Amino acid sequence: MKAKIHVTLKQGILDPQGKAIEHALDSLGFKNAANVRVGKYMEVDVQETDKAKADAQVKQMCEKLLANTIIEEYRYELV
Amino acid sequence: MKAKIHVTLKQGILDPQGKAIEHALDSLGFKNAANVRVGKYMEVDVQETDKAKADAQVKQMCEKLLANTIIEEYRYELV
Amino acid sequence: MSLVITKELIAQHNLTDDEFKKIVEILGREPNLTELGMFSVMWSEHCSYKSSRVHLKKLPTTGPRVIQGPGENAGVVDIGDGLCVVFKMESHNHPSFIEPYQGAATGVGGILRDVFTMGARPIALLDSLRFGGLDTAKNRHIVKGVVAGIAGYGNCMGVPTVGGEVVFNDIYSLNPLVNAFCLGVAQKDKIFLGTAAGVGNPVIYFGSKTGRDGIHGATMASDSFDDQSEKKRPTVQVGDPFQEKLLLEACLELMAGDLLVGIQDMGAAGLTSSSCEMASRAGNGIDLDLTHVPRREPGMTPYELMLSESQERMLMVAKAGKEEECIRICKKWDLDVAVVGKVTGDGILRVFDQGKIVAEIPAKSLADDGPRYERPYSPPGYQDMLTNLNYDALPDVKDANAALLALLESPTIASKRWVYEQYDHMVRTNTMVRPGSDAAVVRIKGTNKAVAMTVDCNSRYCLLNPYEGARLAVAEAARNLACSGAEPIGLTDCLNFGNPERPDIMWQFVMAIEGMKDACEHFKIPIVSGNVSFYNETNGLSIYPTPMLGMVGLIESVDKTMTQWFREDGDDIILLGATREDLGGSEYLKVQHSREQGSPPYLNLETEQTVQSCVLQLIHSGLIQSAHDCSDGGLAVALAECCMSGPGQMRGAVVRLTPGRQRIDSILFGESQSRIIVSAKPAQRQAVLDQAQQMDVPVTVVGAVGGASLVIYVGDERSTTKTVDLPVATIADRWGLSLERRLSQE
Amino acid sequence: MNVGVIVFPGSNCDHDCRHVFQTVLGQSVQMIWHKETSLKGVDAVVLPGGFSYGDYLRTGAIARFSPVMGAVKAFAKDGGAVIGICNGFQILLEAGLLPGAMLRNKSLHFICKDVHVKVENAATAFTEACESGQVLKIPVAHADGNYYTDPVTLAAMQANAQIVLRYCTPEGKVTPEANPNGSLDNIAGIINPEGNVLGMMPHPERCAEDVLGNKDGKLIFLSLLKAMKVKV
Ligand SMILES: Nc1ncnc2c1ncn2[C@@H]1O[C@H](COP(=O)(O)OP(=O)(O)O)[C@@H](O)[C@H]1O
Ligand SMILES: [Mg+2]
Repeated sequence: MKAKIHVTLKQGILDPQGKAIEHALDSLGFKNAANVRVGKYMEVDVQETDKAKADAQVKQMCEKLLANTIIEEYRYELV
Repeated sequence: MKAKIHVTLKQGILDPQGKAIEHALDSLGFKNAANVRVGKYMEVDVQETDKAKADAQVKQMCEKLLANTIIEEYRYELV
Repeated sequence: MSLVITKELIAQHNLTDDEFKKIVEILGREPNLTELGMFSVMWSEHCSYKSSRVHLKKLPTTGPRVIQGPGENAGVVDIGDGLCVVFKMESHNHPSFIEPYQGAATGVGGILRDVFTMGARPIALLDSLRFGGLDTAKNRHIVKGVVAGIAGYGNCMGVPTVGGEVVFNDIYSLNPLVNAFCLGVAQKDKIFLGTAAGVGNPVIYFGSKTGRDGIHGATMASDSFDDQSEKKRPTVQVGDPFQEKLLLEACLELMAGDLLVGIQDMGAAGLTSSSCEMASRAGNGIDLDLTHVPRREPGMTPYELMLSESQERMLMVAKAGKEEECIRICKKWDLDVAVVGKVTGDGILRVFDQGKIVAEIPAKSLADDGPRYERPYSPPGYQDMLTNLNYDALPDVKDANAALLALLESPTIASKRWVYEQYDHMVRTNTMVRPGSDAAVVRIKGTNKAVAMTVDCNSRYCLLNPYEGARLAVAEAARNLACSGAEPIGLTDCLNFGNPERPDIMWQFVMAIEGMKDACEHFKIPIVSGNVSFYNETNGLSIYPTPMLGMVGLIESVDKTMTQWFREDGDDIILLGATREDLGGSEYLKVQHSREQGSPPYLNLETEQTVQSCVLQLIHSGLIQSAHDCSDGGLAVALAECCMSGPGQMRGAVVRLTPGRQRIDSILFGESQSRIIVSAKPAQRQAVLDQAQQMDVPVTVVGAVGGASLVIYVGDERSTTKTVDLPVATIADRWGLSLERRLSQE
Repeated sequence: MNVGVIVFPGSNCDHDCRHVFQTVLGQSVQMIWHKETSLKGVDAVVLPGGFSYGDYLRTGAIARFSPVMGAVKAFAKDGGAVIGICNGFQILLEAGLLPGAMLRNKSLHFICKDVHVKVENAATAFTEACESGQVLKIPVAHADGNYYTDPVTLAAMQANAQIVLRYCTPEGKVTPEANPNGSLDNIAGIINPEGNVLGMMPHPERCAEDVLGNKDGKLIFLSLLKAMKVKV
C-alpha cells in the first residue's frame, strides 16, 4: 500500500516560507493569490496488505518521525 | 478558490531527504516502509471565481515560480 | 474587561499573593486581565531578576574600557580606534527542550537583536551547549535539532558562529542548556540605548507582525518542568531569520541617519517589556495604541498583543518629525511598520485599543519595582559526600593507551567538528582562528586589531564546589584568550541554575557569584552584561550549577595571534606551569571510574595570572609557535590535541613526563590548572626558558614534535616504557569522528 | 575596474565581495540594490552568496525575479562578465543563465569547510591566472550545492569545457570522497558556452588575504582583472 502523507504547520504558527512565496507571487503580478501555506508531502510504500495494520503503522510513523507534532499536524490516506 | 499544489522531484532524480527518512524509519523498526519520496505541498487562495481562469493562473504560478521543472514536477487541484 | 481576578488566575500567572497585593497597592485598584498579564511577565524571574538581583550587584562591572555595563541590551567595551565591541550572552534553554530547532534558532535571533539594537553590526556568534548523553534517541534528537537551529538562523543572518562549547552529561537530559553569545562592532560615539526620551516623540513598531506565539514564554522560562509541561506547548515561537536579516539592515540604516532617540528589541515579554523598559529608563511614560499594531491573525486581544513573543520585532522612539523617514527605510526593507504611540511625561504606560484604555500602569513599577527576594541559602547535606573521595580505592591506570582513547572518544572531549561544520564560521571574512583552537579570533576590518572570544564553564567543578568552580571558569576563559594572544577586556555571563526557591540551589548561585567576583576582581575583568536562567529543573532534579562565561579579549596586532596546534617537526614542546595530583572532578574519573566526585583542581589566582602573562609575553616576542591550555582530560589530551587539531598536516610528538611520587593517571589525565603547552623552535628554547624563569613560572622542556605517533614516557630519563604510544592517525580518527558516529545511529 | 555587487534581500556575502574588490584589489565597487533596473555602467557583475529571500521555496528561486535581474540578463547577453558565488550561482541557475539545478546536499546538512577544487579549464576569464589542473583550496558554505543536470546537458558541458572547477583531493584527484555535497561529476563551478558567466559554489572571497591564512581564492579575482586588462 502507498501512504500519501501531508504535513502542515498548525494554525497560528508562523510560516515564513509561505509569507515569502506570497510576497513573490504578488510581485510577479499574481495579485489575487493569498494565504500561501507551505507544507511537506511524502509518499511511503508500506508493505502490508491489511489496511488496519498499515493505518496504525503510518500513524505511528507520522507521530514518531514524519511530523513534528509540536508545530505541525498531519493527515494521510492509504491507497 | 483554493489551489492545492504538490511539487515533487521527478522520477529518476535522487531524493536525499527521502533516502534519509527511509533509513530513519528502518532504524525505528518500520521495516516494511520503502520508496520514501519527499515533496512540497502548498495551499494558495486564489481570489477568482472563474475556474478556468483560476486554473490558468495556478498553472502559471507553478511554471514560473513554485516548481523548478528541471528537477521537479507539479500537480494541483482547485477546490 | 469585567473578568474577576480569581486566586486561580493569579496562580496561573505565577504571581504570589504578596506580589498580587503589591500590584493592587501600586495601581490603587485591582488590575484587569491585561494588566495582570503585563505584571506577571515583567515580574517573572526571567525579566525581573527577583531572586538574583541582590547578588548580581556584587559583580565588578566597571573598568577603564567599559562604555556600558549591565542594564542595557548588551555591554559595550572600548577597543580603541574609535571603535567598541558590544556583546552579551543569553539562554534559550526551556524552548530548546520543547522544540529544539525553533528554540535554539530563536535564541540566536534574540541575542543578535540585543546586539544590533545597540547600533553594532554583529560579527561573531558563539554557542555554549549542554546535553544529555548520546545513548538515547531523545537526546540525539535534541542535539541535532539544536545544532541545526543555530545553524539555520546564524547562517542565514550572515553572522559567523566562530566558536562555542558542547558538554554532555545525563544531568542535562531533561534540561538541555542552549546559551548563545553574540559580539558586534560599533563606533564608540554611535551607541544606541533603549530609552524613550523626549516627551511627544513618536513610538514606532517595526519588523514582523504580531501573532499568538510565545504568549507566556517569559513565565515559562521562570517555571520548572513537570508532566504538565506538554500542555504549554502552543507557546512555541518560530523564527524567521530572513526577516531578521532585513531587520538588521534596516536598523543599521536607521541608525546611520539622525533619526532615533532610542531603540529596543522585543524579546521576552514583547511589547510590554520594550515599552515599559524604554519609558522607565527615561523616567517617562508611553501612550501605546494597539489599534495600529500589525497583526498576523484576526481577533487578537490586548492581552495577547501585549504578551506575544513573536520574533523579529522592534520598537523605536524617533525624533519628532522624522517618522516619515523611518517609515520609508523600514518599507525599503519590506518590514511592517507603524507609529503606535508617543512618549509622555507622566511616567505611565497607557495602552489603548479602539479608543478605550485597556491598561494603565506606571512604567517604572513594571520595569524596575518588581519584587526583590533575598532567598535563603545553605549548602546541601550531600555536599561533603561529593567532595570526599578516597583515591586509594581507585586503581591507577593500567592501560594508558586505552584510557587516552576512551577520553578522546568521550563526547565532551571529542572534536566538535560535526557541530561547527554546520555553522558558517567564515562569512564576513574576518575569521582568523576558526573553531577548534582555544579561542576564536576575528579581525576588525579597518584596523590592525583582532578580538578573541571564548565561552567556558566546567559545571562538574561547580557542582563539587560552586565557588571554586566559578573561579576556575574565569581562569580558564582568560587562559584560553591568553593562549590566543589576547588580553581579556570584558566578560558576559549566563548563569544557569535550578530552582532558586530551594536553599541548596540558591547557595550554589551565591557561591558562584562570589567566585566570579573574586576572580574577576583579581584579573581586573569587568562583567558588562549577562543573563540568569533559573528553574532548570525537571521533576525535582536540577542541573549542575552552570555559570557560563563568555570572555572577550583584544589582540592589538593581528600578527600576534596564536593557535594551539604544533606547527613544525623538530620543535621543542615546553610545559608552563606545574602538575599536581588533581584528579577530583576530572573527565578521566568520570570516563574511567564513573565518578563525578572529589574536589575540583586547586587554583591560585596569582600563579594563574603569571602563567598567562608569561604566555602573552612569549607570543608578543615571537618566541613560540603554538600555545594550548590544559583543561578537560589533562596533559595527555592536550598533547593529543596539539598533534591533530591543526588544519594542515597532523604531527606526532615524543614526550617524557617525570612523575615524582604522583599517580600516573594524575600526571596524564589530571586537570591541574595554570598549565600551558607551548612549542618553540629549538633555537628559541633558551629564550623561552629564560623568560619563564624570570617570571617565576615553572617551565620544563618535555619533548619534541615529530614522527607519526604520540609517544609519552612517564618516568625518569632511563625509563624506556612507552606509557602512551598511539599513531596520530588513530587518535585523530577516534577523536575526530566520535560525535559523527554516535549521532548517526538512529 | 568598476564592479557591481548586487544586493538581494538576504544577501550576506555582499560586503565580503566588496571588501575583496575594493580593499584587497583596489577597484571601485558599486552596491546595486535588487530593485534597481540599471547596472550603472559597471564593467563586471557579482552575484554574492547568502540567503536571498531566506532561500525559501528553493535557493535563488525568488531572487531571480528581482527587478535587477533583467539588467543582469541583458548585460550577460552583451558579453558582460558575471560571476555568481554560492547563492549567486544558485540564482544564475534559477534565472536560466546557466544550465542545471541545485539539490540538497547529500548529507542534508549545511556544510562549511575548506575543500579542494581542480581548475579544469584555465582558459576562462575567471581562471586565466591559474594553471590548468591547478588545485585550489577554497571554503564552501552551503546546504544546497548538489549540482544536477540532465545527461544531455552534462555531455554538452563536458564537450565544451564548461566545467571549470571540480571538487578534488588535495592532490588533485577527482574522487567521490572529495565531493562534499554529492554534486554530479564533482562539479563545483561551471561557465556558459560564451564564457562570460561563471557560477561556483566555493567562496573565493573568503580566502584572498594573508591574514585569513589562504590566498588561493584571489586567483579567481585576479583572473577577472587580467581578462579586463586591469593592472594591479
Ligand atoms: N548575570 C548577570 N551579570 C551581569 N549582568 C546581568 C546578569 N544578568 C542580567 N544582567 C543584565 O541585566 C540586564 C537585563 O538582562 P536581560 O533581561 O537578560 O536582557 P533582555 O531584556 O535583553 O533579555 C542586561 O543589561 C543584562 O546585561
Ligand atoms: Mg534585550
